[in-house]
Amino acid sequence: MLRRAAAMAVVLLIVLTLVFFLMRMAPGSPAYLIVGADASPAEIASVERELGLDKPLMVQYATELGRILTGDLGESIFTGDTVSHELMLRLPITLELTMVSLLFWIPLALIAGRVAAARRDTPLDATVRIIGNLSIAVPSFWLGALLVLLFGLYLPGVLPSSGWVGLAEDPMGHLRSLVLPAFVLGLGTFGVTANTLRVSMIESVRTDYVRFGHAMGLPERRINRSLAFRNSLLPTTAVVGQLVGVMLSGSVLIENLFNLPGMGRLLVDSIRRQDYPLAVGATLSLAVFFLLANLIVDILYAALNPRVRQKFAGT
Amino acid sequence: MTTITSTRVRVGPRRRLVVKGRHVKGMTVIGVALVSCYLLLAIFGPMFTVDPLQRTGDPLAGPSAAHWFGTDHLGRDLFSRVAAGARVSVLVAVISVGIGLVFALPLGVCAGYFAGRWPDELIMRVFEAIQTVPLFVFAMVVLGITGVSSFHLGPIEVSAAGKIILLIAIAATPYFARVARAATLAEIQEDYISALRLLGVSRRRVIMDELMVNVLPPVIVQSCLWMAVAVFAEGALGFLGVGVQPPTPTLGGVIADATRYMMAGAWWYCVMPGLVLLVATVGFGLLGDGANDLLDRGER
Amino acid sequence: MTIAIEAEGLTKHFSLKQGKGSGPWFRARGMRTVHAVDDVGFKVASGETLAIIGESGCGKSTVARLLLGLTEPTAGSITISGERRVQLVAQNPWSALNRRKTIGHALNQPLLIHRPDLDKDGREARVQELLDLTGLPSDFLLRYPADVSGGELQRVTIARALAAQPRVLVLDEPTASLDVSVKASLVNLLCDLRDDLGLTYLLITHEIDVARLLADQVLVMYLGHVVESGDADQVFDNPVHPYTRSLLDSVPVPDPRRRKELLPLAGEVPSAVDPPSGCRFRTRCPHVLPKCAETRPTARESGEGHLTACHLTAWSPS
Amino acid sequence: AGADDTGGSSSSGSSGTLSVGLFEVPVGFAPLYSNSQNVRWVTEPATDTLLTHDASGKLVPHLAAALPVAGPGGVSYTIRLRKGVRFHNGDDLTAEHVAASFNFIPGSRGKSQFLSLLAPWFNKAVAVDPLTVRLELRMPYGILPDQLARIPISHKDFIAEKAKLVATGPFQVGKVVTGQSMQLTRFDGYWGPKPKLSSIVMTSVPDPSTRLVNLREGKIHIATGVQPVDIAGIKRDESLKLHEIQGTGGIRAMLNMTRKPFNNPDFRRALAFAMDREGVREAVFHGEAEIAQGPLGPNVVGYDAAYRPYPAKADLTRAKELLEKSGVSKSTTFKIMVSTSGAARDIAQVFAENWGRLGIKVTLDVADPANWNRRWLIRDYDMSLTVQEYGLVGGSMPLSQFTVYRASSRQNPGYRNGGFDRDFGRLFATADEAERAQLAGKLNKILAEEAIELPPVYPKLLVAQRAEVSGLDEKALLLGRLNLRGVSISSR
Amino acid sequence: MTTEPLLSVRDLDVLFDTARGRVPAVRGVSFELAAGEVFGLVGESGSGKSTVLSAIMRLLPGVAVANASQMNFQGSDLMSMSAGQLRGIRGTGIGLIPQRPMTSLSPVTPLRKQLRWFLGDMPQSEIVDLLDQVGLRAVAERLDGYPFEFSGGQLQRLLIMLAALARRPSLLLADEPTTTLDATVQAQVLRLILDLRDRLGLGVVFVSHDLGVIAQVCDRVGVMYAGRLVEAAPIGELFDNPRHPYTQALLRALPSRYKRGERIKVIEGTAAGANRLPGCAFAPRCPRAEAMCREQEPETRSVGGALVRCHFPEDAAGANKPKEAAA
Ligand SMILES: Nc1ncnc2c1ncn2[C@@H]1O[C@H](COP(=O)(O)OP(=O)(O)OP(=O)(O)O)[C@@H](O)[C@H]1O
Ligand SMILES: Nc1ncnc2c1ncn2[C@@H]1O[C@H](COP(=O)(O)OP(=O)(O)OP(=O)(O)O)[C@@H](O)[C@H]1O
Ligand SMILES: [Mg+2]
Ligand SMILES: [Mg+2]
Repeated sequence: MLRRAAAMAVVLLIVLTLVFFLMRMAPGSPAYLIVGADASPAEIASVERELGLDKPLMVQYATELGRILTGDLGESIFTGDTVSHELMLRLPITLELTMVSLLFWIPLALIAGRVAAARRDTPLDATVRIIGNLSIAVPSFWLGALLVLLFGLYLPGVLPSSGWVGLAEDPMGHLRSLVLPAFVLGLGTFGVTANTLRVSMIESVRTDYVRFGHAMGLPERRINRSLAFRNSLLPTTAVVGQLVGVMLSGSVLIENLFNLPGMGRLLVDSIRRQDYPLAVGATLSLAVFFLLANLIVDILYAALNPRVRQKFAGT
Repeated sequence: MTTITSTRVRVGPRRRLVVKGRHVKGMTVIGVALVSCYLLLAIFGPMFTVDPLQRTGDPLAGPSAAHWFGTDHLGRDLFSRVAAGARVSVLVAVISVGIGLVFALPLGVCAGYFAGRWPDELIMRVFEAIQTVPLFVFAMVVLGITGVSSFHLGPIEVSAAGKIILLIAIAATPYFARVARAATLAEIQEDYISALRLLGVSRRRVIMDELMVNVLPPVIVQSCLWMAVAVFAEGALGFLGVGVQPPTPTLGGVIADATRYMMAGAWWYCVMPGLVLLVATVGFGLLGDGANDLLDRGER
Repeated sequence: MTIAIEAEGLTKHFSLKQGKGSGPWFRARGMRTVHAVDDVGFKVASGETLAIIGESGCGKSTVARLLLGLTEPTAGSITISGERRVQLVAQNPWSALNRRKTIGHALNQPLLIHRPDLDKDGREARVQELLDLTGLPSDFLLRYPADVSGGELQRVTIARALAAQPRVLVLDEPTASLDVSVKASLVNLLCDLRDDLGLTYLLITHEIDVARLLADQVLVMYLGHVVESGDADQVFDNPVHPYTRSLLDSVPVPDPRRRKELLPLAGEVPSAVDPPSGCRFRTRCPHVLPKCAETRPTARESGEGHLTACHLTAWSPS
Repeated sequence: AGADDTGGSSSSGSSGTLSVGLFEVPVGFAPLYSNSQNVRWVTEPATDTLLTHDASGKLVPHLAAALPVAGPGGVSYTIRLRKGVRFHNGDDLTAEHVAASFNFIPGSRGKSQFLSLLAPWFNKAVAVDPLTVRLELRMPYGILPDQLARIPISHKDFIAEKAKLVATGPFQVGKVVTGQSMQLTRFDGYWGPKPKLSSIVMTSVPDPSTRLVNLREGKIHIATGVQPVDIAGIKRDESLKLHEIQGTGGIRAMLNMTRKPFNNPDFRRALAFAMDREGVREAVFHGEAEIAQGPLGPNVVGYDAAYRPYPAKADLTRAKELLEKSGVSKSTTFKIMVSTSGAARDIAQVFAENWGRLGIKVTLDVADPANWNRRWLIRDYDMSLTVQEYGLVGGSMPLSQFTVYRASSRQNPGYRNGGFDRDFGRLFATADEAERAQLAGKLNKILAEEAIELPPVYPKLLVAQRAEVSGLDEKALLLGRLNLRGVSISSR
Repeated sequence: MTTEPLLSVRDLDVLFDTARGRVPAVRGVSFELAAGEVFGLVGESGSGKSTVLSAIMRLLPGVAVANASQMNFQGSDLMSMSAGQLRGIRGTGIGLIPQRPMTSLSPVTPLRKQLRWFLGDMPQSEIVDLLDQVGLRAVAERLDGYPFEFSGGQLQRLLIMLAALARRPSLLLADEPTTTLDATVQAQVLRLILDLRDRLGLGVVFVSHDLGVIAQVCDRVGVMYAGRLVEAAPIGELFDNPRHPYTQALLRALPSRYKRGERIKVIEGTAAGANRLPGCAFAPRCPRAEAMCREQEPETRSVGGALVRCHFPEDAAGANKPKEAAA
């Protein structure tokens, strides 16, 4: 566990370093945006001094590192609010979106994959595979745009085609506003998960334990559920773990497309404004989010896989 | 569209890839057909169509004999724009996957060869960091910061398209390297490696002549699948407005423009380029699956 | 009589990183040591065959790898007389050949290194010679390992090993994966090669029958220790160590009239990570004494050149 | 506007929440920091100005008790304040607050474009007594009363706070979700007529199509930044209403005259003749714009519809002659620096297409906002092109159109003309309307004829609303303002 | 026939539909098995031994086509059984000991739970008792563990307990149950199987390619070559007096019959592709094959106590006694 935490810290450090130096490579500085269009060089310099942008790069890096290590992500250049506060406003939205999307698609994928494997080579199986393949391949931003069109222009009022409704304001509206983005965000997850499960369940037919189960006259249901499905969950879980990163990536697209005020939007906005502290904070927290999600999936994986569980407990 | 493309699951003591059902061949053929269509469009489309930068019709005219895909909001022929965009996509995808391979192969093989020791740790940790920042986050950070126009990296000027290519290549590298590493790791357990070393074959030669032929196939499969991801990523970046910049038409850029005109009922504007993009992603995906089945031969 | 191989006090411990299974995350801190080979010594005279027998995991292959220089010993020394020409024939021929390269490529590879004097034609002739020597048809050269049966492939790995003109061949379970008839022809081949080329073999096997046919000397290992060694005839016909006896007894004889009363050893082979103290066989030994747990028995002569490591050596069971 | 409005009772005013969809809800919304129209729009309901325009467009006192009184030489103005006005935090409005708001103007940073336009004339503000403020100017500024109708008065303690707003308007800032939405709730302590709405929500909906969808869905009541292409659809829709306002924005197309060949007037004019203005109007604005001939657009003093130095369609023969005459190589290439806005990129592409016919290869150079500003300031561009909404500087006075061409402007693209500067000074000093019109027309002609600034068309401000919303003030829109004070929503 | 055999298989054919066409894996195999009898099946890799067992269990993969004129288990026809009936027979009527004990139980479920699947609601004490009977008393406390925590020998005994002991099947199919085990552990397992046979009167089909194992445990042996059962005989007779040239060659090639330094007499050629040949499958490698052998399939004939599929069983008999070879 300790080792893992250390590894995570190293990864985050690399990410931070990367992002920091990339940011500073950018031409110009946020000062130009702050001072407005009619500023004198002296004014710009004074703003830069105020932001600490005039110091040598390494000094800036060290200060920033020191600050972040103490848990202080700084303040947004534009709102003056603390970055952590800004993040706390946005993080739950992305989190919820991702969760809802996963909770919607993963069970569906598990069912589809299982049914397809059970009805192998039937039209049903073919349908699942075609839908699965399409769902992986279809460009999410395009599909999202078409859905906005569909629900905005042709089916107005059926589902909100964009925007965010707070849970407190209108719980039903809140759920409704999540439907389309969650649908698009997790679509690929469906295909990948269903495919993985299907393939691995079909493969499990040839395993010794399924054969032995048959030879012992176990009921079909038991074999499918306790042997084939249970064991196929392992590779499936591993794949889902990787998908979390994909979904985070997708949230940048989806949140902008559906106009959701989550981390993806924050990131795009803060970068557009060259709001360094906010952008660094957003990137870091997405990275942390990603690592945590992977940790959870790994724990889940360990829970499913006794071999790993033993080692996990041993650490 | 996702960046996780490999749904292959390795099961069992012998490393054997999952044998898919009998439909595999048909699917692969479809994949080849789709990719061929796409490549034909990308290579020859721009030669036989009107200039995608010239306004040759009314703005937002629907598909017709003169404009197969209709026109865009400025009255330019959508088909020629889509064809030109497809060309950009393919170029970006091919070059970025190529660059990714060039970086990933030696690193992945090196990591696999020194598995568990510091070169492996170092390489994998850096790749992990890259993978920790999702592609679009990474792209937004880089493109948002260095701007969407060309910039100077020391004495070298990196064009806007070059930047996107590099980005996709960097994002792909960890995936390729992981596959290469895993394949290397599996391969060096095989007896033939130690047998060859015993025979006095130099390490370099063992790696280049013997190991590589076995590491390449899974990496090629992965790169086929990444072609789909790269085409998608190029489109998505264009869609976010940080892709290859106008006037060069790109699929994502066209779709992004199209979203502004959807409420005017110009469905074709959004649908057509998206379908072409879909053809590419489905095609490359199926092709990757097919390559997987094909290149797996030779294993016992 | 020249000594071809001499090993003294060979020891190999692996430090075990646990749970290398799933990604870099699950790597435990606890390092554990596998006592794969402990204080193993032997001599093999030139032209002779030493068989190392013992059950799986007792460290046979590790001895082979140490001998070949594929792993560094934790302690001990290996002397191989003259030029260091040792080659390996391993158990799994599919793994021993690159599955994406032709057999011709496999045979040419060592020639390029060991026979730089040969031109292309010379190499071709030499490859043909090797094929003839191992009884393979020449149309094999263009085939891939997957298209060839296991027995034939094993011949290919032998031919490849011979291309380097070794003095010593380490045979790590060369016949384990083969059918009866194929196994027989391979044993013949090994006999012929030894006679024709004067090779020294280090044969590692758990097949007592094969060891009986090929070995001059035998070394019996149990859990990293040598429990008994000596002339093949002596060890096979007159085993002393309780483990050797059980092992030889457990081997089923293909003769229905010589059905043995199967009196197997109790229990399982203990783990090499945490081997029993003293005599490692004591947990399964039918004659265990209190002292077995305390001290490791030293090898004592129980006949000419016949060494046994057992506290009970003097005691001779009926 | 009198305080004794008929529907003044709060019971009739509690008719719900109005939702406005904007391109973005700015993260910092102190009105005096405003660089964008959006800031002004989201803060408008919460702020008051000293003067305001009445229904006929005439200036009337608002926070001021009476119209300002000019001092000798027109370099100072004295303003009496209305009594009994309260800030949202309960403090009384005093001259100190007003002075503080004005004294913010010459501050070194965070100035809006609007304030920077005022700064050269403005010296300082003094609180003479609790209800009297004196504004001191550096030189005569005839349009000051006009400007007093634009400058929002904030609480002195909160002027420098970017994300806080304490003013005296009929609404006060409620819940703010950074970058996403901003709620304005009715301020019960408001001194003037009570608004009919109980609250207003400003929501950021960056995508114009989405904005329109939201409007159709009823999720928002007012959508700003409507695209020309959607006009026809909105007009067909019974439940929607469209406001088309001329002269509240412009296309800023500047050539960097410190670089070759843009310092060559014939070359510039060749470009002007080869410009397909009609193409831009049809393709980019779907016919919903006027052909432009200079920076001065309709609805601005001095605009002359009959003034047409350049053809609507590209005149390539004339352009080629001029290009020949200029001696500039035909194989010139240059880049048009555009912001990420869709319209600017579209216009640039139409330009490129036509100039390409002259043999000049033009490519786009897209810069994100931060970069754009920087490059503009250091003149790192060949040609820059933006589509601007004037916002607070909109209205009938050409406040921003000519400013950059003064020799002293830091944004000047390399234009030096003493005569121009002199006329510019007089334009703003005079209080005489007719003289202003004459001077503005003259300046416009100079810029047009020398092809200093080449806007292809004058775009319109397009705001759509749902039919159930009534009382949206079109006159205010003309000034780039979104006056929601009289707005109500009828329940259907 | 006075008593009905426990299992009788007649003319069993199994074809595999593969990408390279139809592969006949088992051709015309017939044999019978009485209760309490151990019938060994030997033959080289790929000769179809496992396929025969799978066919009896009706567990062939989907690509297989199986045909038999008769396949009776305790008088009922296995070929015509429905899936439900088969499930009733599997485990309770016919038990199967798998070849690879390490992978034959689900790796992700504790043993206790898996035992429950197989044993239903058998009381704990009975389970402990069963474990005791296969020498796994010590394991009873560790049942919450997972399969990978146990050794191969332990698991194999556990599987034997499940397949042969717990539900008292009358027929046991064992597919190379000891090949993955060490010699000393193999002895343990073999002994267990024989014990059970003695105690429960099981009929056992024992597949192995190790003639040593076969010799130690079987009553009767069938020798398979290229999908054919070429010879079936009581164990003593087979070893003393093999009649089919393949059997003879196989026995001759046993290393244990030779002394150090002797050359083993081997069978030339390979079995590859033999299952597609028109005549006798062994003809290409047979020292005394005649034209007829290459064209015409030999019928199974009864010679002495043996059933032989050879045109010249008498000729071959005695001509090559292994002892002479060894002499
Ligand atoms: N690289 C390694 N790392 C850790 N442990 C090892 C390694 N190689 C071998 N071992 C352990 O050392 C012991 C001896 O292994 P070795 O392969 O020499 O046995 P063996 O007698 O050849 O067995 P087999 O008959 O199964 O081939 C085993 O317990 C094995 O698990
Ligand atoms: N699923 C399958 N698809 C195609 N061919 C198969 C399949 N299973 C077995 N075969 C073929 O059937 C033949 C008999 O195989 P089988 O496994 O029964 O042999 P075996 O005697 O058990 O061999 P081994 O000793 O290697 O276990 C072989 O030629 C094999 O290639
Ligand atoms: Mg070994
Ligand atoms: Mg088998």
